[in-house]
Amino acid sequence: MSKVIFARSVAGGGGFFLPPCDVAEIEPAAEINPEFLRAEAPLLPELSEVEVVRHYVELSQRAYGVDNGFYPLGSCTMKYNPKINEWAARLPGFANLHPYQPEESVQGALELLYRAEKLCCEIGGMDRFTLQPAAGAHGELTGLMIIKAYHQHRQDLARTKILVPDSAHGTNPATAHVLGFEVVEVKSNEEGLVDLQDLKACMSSEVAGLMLTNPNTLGLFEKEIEEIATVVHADGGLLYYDGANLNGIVGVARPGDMGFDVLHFNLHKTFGTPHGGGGPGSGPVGVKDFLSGFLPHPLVEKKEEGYYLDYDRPLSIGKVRSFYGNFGVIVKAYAYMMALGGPGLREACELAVLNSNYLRHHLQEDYHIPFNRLCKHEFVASGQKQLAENGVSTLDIAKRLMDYGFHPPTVYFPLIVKEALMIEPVETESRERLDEFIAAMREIAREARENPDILHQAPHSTVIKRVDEVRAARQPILRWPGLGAE
Amino acid sequence: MSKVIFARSVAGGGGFFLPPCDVAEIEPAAEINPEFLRAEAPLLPELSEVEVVRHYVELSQRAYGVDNGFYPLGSCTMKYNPKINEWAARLPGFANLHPYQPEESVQGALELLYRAEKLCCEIGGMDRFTLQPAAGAHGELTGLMIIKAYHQHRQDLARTKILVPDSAHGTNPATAHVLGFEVVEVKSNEEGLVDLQDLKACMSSEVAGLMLTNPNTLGLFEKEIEEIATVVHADGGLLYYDGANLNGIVGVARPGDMGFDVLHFNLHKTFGTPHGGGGPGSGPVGVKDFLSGFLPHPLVEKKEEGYYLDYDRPLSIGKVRSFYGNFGVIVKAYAYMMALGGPGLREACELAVLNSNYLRHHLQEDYHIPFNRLCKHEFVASGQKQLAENGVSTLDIAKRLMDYGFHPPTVYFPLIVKEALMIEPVETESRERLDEFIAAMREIAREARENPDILHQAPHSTVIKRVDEVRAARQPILRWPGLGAE
Amino acid sequence: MRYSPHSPTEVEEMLFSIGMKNKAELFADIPDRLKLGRDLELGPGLTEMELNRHLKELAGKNMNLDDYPCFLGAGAYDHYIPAALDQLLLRSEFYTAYTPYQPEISQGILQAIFEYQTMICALTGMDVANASLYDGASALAEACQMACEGSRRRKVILPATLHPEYLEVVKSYAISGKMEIIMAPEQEGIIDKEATLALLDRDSACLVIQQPNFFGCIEEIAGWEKAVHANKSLLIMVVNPISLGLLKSPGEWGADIVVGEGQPLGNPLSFGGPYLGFMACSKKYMRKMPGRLVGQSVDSNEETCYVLTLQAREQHIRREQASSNICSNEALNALAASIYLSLVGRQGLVDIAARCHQLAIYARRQMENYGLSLKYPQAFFNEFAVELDDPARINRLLLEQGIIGGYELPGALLLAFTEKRSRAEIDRLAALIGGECR
Amino acid sequence: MRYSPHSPTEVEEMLFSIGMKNKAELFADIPDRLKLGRDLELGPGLTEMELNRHLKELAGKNMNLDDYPCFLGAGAYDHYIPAALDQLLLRSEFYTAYTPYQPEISQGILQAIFEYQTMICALTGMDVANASLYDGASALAEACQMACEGSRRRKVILPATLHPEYLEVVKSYAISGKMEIIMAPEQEGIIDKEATLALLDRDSACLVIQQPNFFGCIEEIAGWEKAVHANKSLLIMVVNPISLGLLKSPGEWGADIVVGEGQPLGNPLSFGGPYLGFMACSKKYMRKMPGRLVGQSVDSNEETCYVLTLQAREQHIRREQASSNICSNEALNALAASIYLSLVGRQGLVDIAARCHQLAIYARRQMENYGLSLKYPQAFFNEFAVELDDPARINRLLLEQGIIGGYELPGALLLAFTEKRSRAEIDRLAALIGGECR
Repeated sequence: MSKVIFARSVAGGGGFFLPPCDVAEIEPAAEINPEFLRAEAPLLPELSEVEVVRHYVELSQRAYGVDNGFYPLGSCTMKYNPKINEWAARLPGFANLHPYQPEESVQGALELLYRAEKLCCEIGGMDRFTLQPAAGAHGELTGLMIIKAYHQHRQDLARTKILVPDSAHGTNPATAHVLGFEVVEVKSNEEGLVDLQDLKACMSSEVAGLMLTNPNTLGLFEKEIEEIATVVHADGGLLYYDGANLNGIVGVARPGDMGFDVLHFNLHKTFGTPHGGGGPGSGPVGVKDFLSGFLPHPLVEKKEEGYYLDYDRPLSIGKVRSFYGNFGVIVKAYAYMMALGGPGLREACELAVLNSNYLRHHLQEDYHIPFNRLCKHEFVASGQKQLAENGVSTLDIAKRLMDYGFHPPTVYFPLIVKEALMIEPVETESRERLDEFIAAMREIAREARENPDILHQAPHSTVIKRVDEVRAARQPILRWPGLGAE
Repeated sequence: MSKVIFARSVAGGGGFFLPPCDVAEIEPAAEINPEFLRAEAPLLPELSEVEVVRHYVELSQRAYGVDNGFYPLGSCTMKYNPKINEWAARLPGFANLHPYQPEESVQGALELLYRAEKLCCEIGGMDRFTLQPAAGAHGELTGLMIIKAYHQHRQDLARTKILVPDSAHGTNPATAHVLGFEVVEVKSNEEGLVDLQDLKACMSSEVAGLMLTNPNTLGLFEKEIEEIATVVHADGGLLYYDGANLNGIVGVARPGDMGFDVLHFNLHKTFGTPHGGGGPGSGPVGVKDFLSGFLPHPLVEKKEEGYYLDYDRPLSIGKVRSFYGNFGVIVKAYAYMMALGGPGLREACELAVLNSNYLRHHLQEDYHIPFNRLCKHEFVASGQKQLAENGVSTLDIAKRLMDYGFHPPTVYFPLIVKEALMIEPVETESRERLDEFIAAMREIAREARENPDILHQAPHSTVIKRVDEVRAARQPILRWPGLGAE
Repeated sequence: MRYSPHSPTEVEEMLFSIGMKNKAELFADIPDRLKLGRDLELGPGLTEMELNRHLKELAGKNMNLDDYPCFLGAGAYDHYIPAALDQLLLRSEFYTAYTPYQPEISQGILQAIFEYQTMICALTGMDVANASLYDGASALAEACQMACEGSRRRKVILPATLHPEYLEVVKSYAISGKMEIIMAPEQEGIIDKEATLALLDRDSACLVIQQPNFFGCIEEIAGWEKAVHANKSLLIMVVNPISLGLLKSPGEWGADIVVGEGQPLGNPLSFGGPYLGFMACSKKYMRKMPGRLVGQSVDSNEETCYVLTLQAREQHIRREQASSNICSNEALNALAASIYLSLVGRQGLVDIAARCHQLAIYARRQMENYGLSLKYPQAFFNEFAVELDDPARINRLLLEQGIIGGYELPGALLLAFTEKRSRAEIDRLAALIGGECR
Repeated sequence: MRYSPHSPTEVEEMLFSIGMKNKAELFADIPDRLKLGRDLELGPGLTEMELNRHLKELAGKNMNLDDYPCFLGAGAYDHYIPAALDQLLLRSEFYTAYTPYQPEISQGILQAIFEYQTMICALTGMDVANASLYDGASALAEACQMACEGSRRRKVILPATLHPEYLEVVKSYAISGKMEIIMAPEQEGIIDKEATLALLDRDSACLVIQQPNFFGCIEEIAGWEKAVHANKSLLIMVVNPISLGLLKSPGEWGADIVVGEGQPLGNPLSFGGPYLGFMACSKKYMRKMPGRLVGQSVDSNEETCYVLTLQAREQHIRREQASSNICSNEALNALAASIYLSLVGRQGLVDIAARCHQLAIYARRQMENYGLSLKYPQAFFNEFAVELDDPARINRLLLEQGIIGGYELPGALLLAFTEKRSRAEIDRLAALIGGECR
């Protein structure tokens, strides 16, 4: 363990100083009733710059990012984050703009947002986008708000249900629930795809819409998507596209052409902006024309004098966060889209799918792969065989991968595969890295047979050993105890 | 070992592309006689950005800098490198200036150089400075050139000798030798200071000058410096101050006030600019008025219209490198000097000396300290006791310190102390860090008594074990063998 | 420009090894009529040099606050960011990592979040803080949802002194049908206390107070807590974190949930995002809190370590039972906030808050010297509204003079003061507003 | 502002623990009359906010090449630096480290230098390269010293086509009395071969050729090698590393020592420094080479590793016997060069060199279209001198038009072209020089 920063604090040892004050140094109490003032300064650490820097450098060395190696986390699309994008978002002309500055003073920023929207429309095959949502789940929320507002606007008030496949990401049902919908699960068929019969059975005039990921969480393309769309649309429902897996088709096919009415992108997945250890993301939402009135305001529009923020949108659902979205993230994604262009984006998709099928092909001998056929950007293997034959779980396998220098894949998801290992290798991984991963996975399969204990106790090479997650949840300690009892 | 970058190369896998060419794409051979052209492209690596980034991130994690912890390397003054200085040197208005731009287009840069010189003069107690030398040793070279030019100018051509104390840094005699001087070593007395009698014996009209570090390499102040200066000056010699140890007196006393005629500063030591893993440094040279004509040209001067580069200096020794010195380093040092100001610089010195004496005091029980009295910024301990009693060498102790998370001190220097451990703790180290170091050193002393083998085989926790330096020198491999035989 | 490391030869070899002849076969599962069959019209792709030029050009079309003094606040503030902060944020182990689901390989990020949670608790005086939410406005919406869900009540009382965008966001979230928004009236720039307390009834889930409020005024908050809790409603406070260097903490006022915009803590203005919403609550609501939580635990060697915990609350476990769909937090922005609070430290935050206040007081005096008056007769922290006939015109004139003015209210300009503003800048502003531009 | 972590209380406690009453006692060994007895007059110290403002102001007084196209070369070149480079240089394990004297804790830096040495060998076609020297000019001085020391001869033949600052630096070093400088004449922009070879005698340690030379011209180098070696002198070449993407390597020409300015490899212009001098030589001079060398070795487990080697050459071991006093190299600049060469890669360097050449050829044609002529009738790489009556006047006029012109030669302007220059910029330059400004 690294010492917590509070434990390094030295009373009176802080290293930050303000310039001398050149106005009257009035006491706060002279202007503010003392009952509103703090009696004691907040218990923040007191450290010099050198000690702060060392602390965070040390913490960074106990983290693992894409820049440290292969990160095959399924459905998370951990691709390389180009460095010019970090530079771009830090340009003073982007980083140092107040969101309420007069429009004439931020024409470059508005132009970038305008252009980014256009690029999103072309990529998705949609008509308009809002760039406001701050994350993928936030995009889902926004998208379902739009669907709800649409039905309400049409006085079609009985649509209380949202359909989601049983293989869906957890955010889909959670979002529907949060917005007051009833969630109806649609079964997968033996091919791992939406069961069209079950879909038909679930469909009714009470259904507001269907949320779908395509490719789905098994990495499989929903080839009957047109029939699915017909079924849902026929009964007045709308189709929502969860863009988490867009990297499997981007530049090759477009959700808008498949019948989707609303979608979100994850800029931090498909468009290479960094995940930041859990955010910021960005989840733009695109719609077909008939829904564009419901988008959050403002949208950026252009007139002769220049770009402007259009708030004159009477049907708009309003706002889902303050200001205009995660602008800095959008700058990076815009740079990524412009860097790749049309051919580059398609090529990236092709290589992502190539990498994925290459791994699947070379792992099938040692691991059970439930839906073992052409996949898109990811596939799902399973530790069932190892569990049954060697008593080694998927968790053991995942932890052991760390000893080989890899970040583990997503585990135990999707729920419809037992002991799932959801592997997404992305296009920025070289064949050499994939081959090293294959070799490690094979070695682990061998270890499972010959020395399962080494897996049960893995990881061995990390700064800590396996964590007691149960204790953490039963007796939660959510802040440094030195701050005093909670 | 990390793979060498060449071994990661994939033919055709490079990721850098130029914009489309908008002029005629003539073949080089159409304009240049093909016999001047390269038949084969140089064998550089071919990698995508992600792999380059991962490679250097990995290498960085196998390095140890001040930002990783305590670095008590004697005579190297490894102090914290403030981050605002990194920011400053990267401002486009500093980083993107061509050295031959018209003076009117670089007034800010010239002003900074002008101001930096003034600050150096005040700190050193000298009259003029050149900022041109690129490192401390380069400053020494420049300084001795000036001394030689001065004597030559006076037709005093018999001065072929330079005096250096036996405790001097290796660069002192090396510099004198390179410039064609004969080196005469002056003995230290039993106090570790220059032996005044021996100095008098060495002094003659053949002596061009004396090079001296004060505090000396034992961290001791040469308290007889005035007598030393009198002896040297009386016989027509000049006094050169090696600024490596300036951190022990900066802001408290000035070499110029002690009788030194020429000196250099190490901006990367005393003034907090980063060492960069071995450079760039910067070694400005200051002189008293009577020598200022000999300084390298140009100097920055000011007239009504602004700042300019003055090349009209007929006595100048010329140039010691191209352009005006390590400008980017000077920016950082200037920022450091301005940040600390007069009181801050003195306070930094006081704390450096406090830290040094604190360590000396608390290590004296376990380690022999040959000159155990009030020291300045550093002191020299010795592993003699451990060698004699436990068969453990200073090298063993140094290597073992790595296992405790510390960079080892300078070892086996100065040459006049057996098994020397030269320890310089600098003012940016906290008491907590010093206490941890003391604890580690005590623990090592205990291990030397109880388990010397653990020291002989140290380090244990590093990415490699102890290196075979002899083999490296006997069968030198100085480039990646894959490039072909040397 | 491409970021993939494959050489053309390798692509061939890889296709061959999986029994394919060409890349088209990789998409055999997509019906042809669904294939785009052309390149996306995004242009041909720009090399890094072209991209560099293009982006610099776009950035150059903006007037950035490095070059123009800014008196805008209204929820986003132009504070000084120490140089060390961004260099630490550029440590790519941090920014290229995913959510730390695998604790053994992610201790650095987990510990950073744990420390962030602790700092938010220290600032707010609350028991528990989460790992951050999207921004202040959506954090408030989540807090209201949480209050409704926990109390099984529907009414959310929002004050007229709340930031209008926060209000809008809560309204959008209310499309769920699970919340009903009741507006509490304002009087002289602060909440009309009597009228508001009269709104409390058995269906009131919570009352929200922004402190200082949108108009910069300090709300007369004493006494609210008792009335709200007596009604078994929750008191939710929205606070500016910098103000907490000076002002009494929500914990001391008896708040149940606290949210706010974390941007002022070391995050660049960046035209409105990415920012972070912080959220803290008292311990009894811990298991109702949305978003990620990091807890301290031990590993199998009994060494202290950190791990995401109480995940049973979250969408990826609870799915359609989850009370929030939150997934991403704003981890990197929270890291920036932690580094900021570490760099400025305990005394630094107090000094910064005091300086902002002093500059605002100075500005008020300068304005008053020009005969201008404040719209509201309340105490303020770092922001106040000055009465003007045509604030939009004044803003335009200020812009012509190279000053980014204030936020336009009806008949007033809302002006904010941070430690970056100098006396000379304030003098100039006052002279322009009070004299030349009038 | 202070960078020390000590609280006042700690200082007291530490003093007490070593038996001192106050800080003054720490300086009891310095005679009082030598003590300054006052604060240095550097000002009171600036806080970070003040320093930020002050430095931005100074930087803002310069016309930087982000904003103005630049046609200056003459030994320092405005090449594009990929964005990834600086972010890697900011890894503080690299830049806050010392020289890697302790190999076990410094493998990353050692390996980076070992790779740098390999890249310099690949570029120059030489056997061995050192870890870098201060800059190109001082590297040449070191090379001349090395040639004299190795050959026990005194004469150093320098061409009139050498960069004038390089010449000056070698002259300064010659104050040692160990070198005598002989100038070789120029004819039509290149070395007068016959006259020069006639200078070779038994005291000639070396002949220096700069390729392309200071005027941008490609020296007619064939045949030099034999004559020089026949005289048992050394052939020293000074080269532009970018040109080696296109031009034959010094190794192929038979050079014994190669030096050059490494700035064009990913180092910002930075008003002239820090740069790096590279140096390579054939194996037989390896042990005479100044500067640090990293070698491959093994550790006690027989694992491959890297270590500073052949230190017996160096000042800290050899002291007054050392043939150079070099201590620091320019490690961080060498790292930048390595990262640059890794990022642009094998093909990238060739492309960049070809592009520079193509743009220069295009520029020549545009100039010729305006009736301008080149001063020298030689082939060139990326730089040429165009004849003008009053180059200083032209430079001033160009500056007024927002263009950083060329290097002023007598009756000519030396213009350089990098891949950053666009056709439009060159057209404008030609139009101004050839038309409007004429």
